[in-house]
Amino acid sequence: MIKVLLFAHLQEEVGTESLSIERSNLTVKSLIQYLEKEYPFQSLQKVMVAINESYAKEDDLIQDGDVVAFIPPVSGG
Amino acid sequence: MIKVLLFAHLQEEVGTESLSIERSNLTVKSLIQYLEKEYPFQSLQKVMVAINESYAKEDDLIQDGDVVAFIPPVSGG
Amino acid sequence: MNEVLFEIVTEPINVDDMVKKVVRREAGAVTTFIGTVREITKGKVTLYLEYQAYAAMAVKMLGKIGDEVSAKWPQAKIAISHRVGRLEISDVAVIIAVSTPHRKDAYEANEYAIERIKQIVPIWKKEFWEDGEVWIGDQLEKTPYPSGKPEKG
Amino acid sequence: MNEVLFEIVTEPINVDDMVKKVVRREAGAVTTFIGTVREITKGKVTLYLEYQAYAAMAVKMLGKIGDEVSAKWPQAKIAISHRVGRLEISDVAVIIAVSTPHRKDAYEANEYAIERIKQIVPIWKKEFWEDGEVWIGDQLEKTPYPSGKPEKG
Repeated sequence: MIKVLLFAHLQEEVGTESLSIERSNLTVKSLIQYLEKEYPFQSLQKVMVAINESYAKEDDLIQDGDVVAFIPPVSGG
Repeated sequence: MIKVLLFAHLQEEVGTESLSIERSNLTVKSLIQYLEKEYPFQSLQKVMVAINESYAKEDDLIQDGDVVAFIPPVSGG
Repeated sequence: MNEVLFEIVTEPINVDDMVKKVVRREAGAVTTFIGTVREITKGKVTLYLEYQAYAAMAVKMLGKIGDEVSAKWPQAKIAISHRVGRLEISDVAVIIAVSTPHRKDAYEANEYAIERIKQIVPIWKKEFWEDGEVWIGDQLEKTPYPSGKPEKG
Repeated sequence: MNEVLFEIVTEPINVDDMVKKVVRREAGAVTTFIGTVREITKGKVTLYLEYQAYAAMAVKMLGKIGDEVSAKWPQAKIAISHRVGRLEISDVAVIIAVSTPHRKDAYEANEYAIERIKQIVPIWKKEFWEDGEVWIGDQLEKTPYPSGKPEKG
């Protein structure tokens, strides 16, 4: 199982701050495709992904127990 | 009469913060020459001059009643 | 003395406290950058803002920016605090304080830090207007991805 | 609210007070520069400093720097306070606070102001060491005059 954290407008699109996904050993790219199919995201194409608080690339592998965060373009400062 | 204000090491060289000079209608350059002759300044060559709180050029004329300040290279900030 | 150099906070940030974190006997210059909530952006009147952070990762990324600054300016000391939650006009959202022996470095390192915050720190703001609200993204206006992507952390 | 934007003072300067002088609803960025007394300069240990000012003219020249900043950055608001008298290591000698709508200008205007202070504001510091004392001059090390002269005020 992996935990998915959502922020900013992504929270509002799906109506929750986090999701529990009953999958593992899949790439970031595969997870994005899965989530876009299963949940009402407008788009995850401009969204960065972090695995366990570090930015990840689309072919990085997500393991069981990982915390995956979807990070829209940031606007702090 | 003109009043001459001294700062930093110039005060210490002459032992006073100000001088009253019984002259007027002379240029900045002439005043410098006069002071270098009459007082124990090491040198007034790198010193800027202000007349009534504005920087002056060496051929500016000093009038009776003016306040002339000798301003060594500054080191604030 | 508060030794936490990189923080996400919910309470107001005090400039003096931030300066105290970086003042040192060997430093002669401190620069601070204070980001405040601006009322008007591109002609639109903002009523207030809400900042949201992925706090754990944001602190980690602020620390990474600190490491980058130390690598580029070895004599610099830097502290960054970013506030989250609801902020009113003119409230302080972020303070960056940098001390260095000489002033040029203090300006450069400080400006480097704010640019990097806007690239890699997972914090988002939502602007509230009279007629609506919106999450602001991609402030640097580098589109499309991946060219505008944050550097990998 | 203290509306005196340019001051020579004998008491400690508070950073928060300086920031408050320039924060405005239309500004989103404030930079401050804080010059502190550094212990070591060119390998020599400073015990303490004394700053002396030609106060009336110094205030006038700070105002002139303010005018120059307004001419170059019309949307900037700037405040400068310089302390005089005896200062210990890490004491604050000068604070420059600048607010602007956007951050780049706040850094540039601030750095411009400190450079100009070191050129035209009649303030001098005397460094006290274990083995002596000396008035410091010509920090910019532009010699000889007249090329290193301050611009005419």
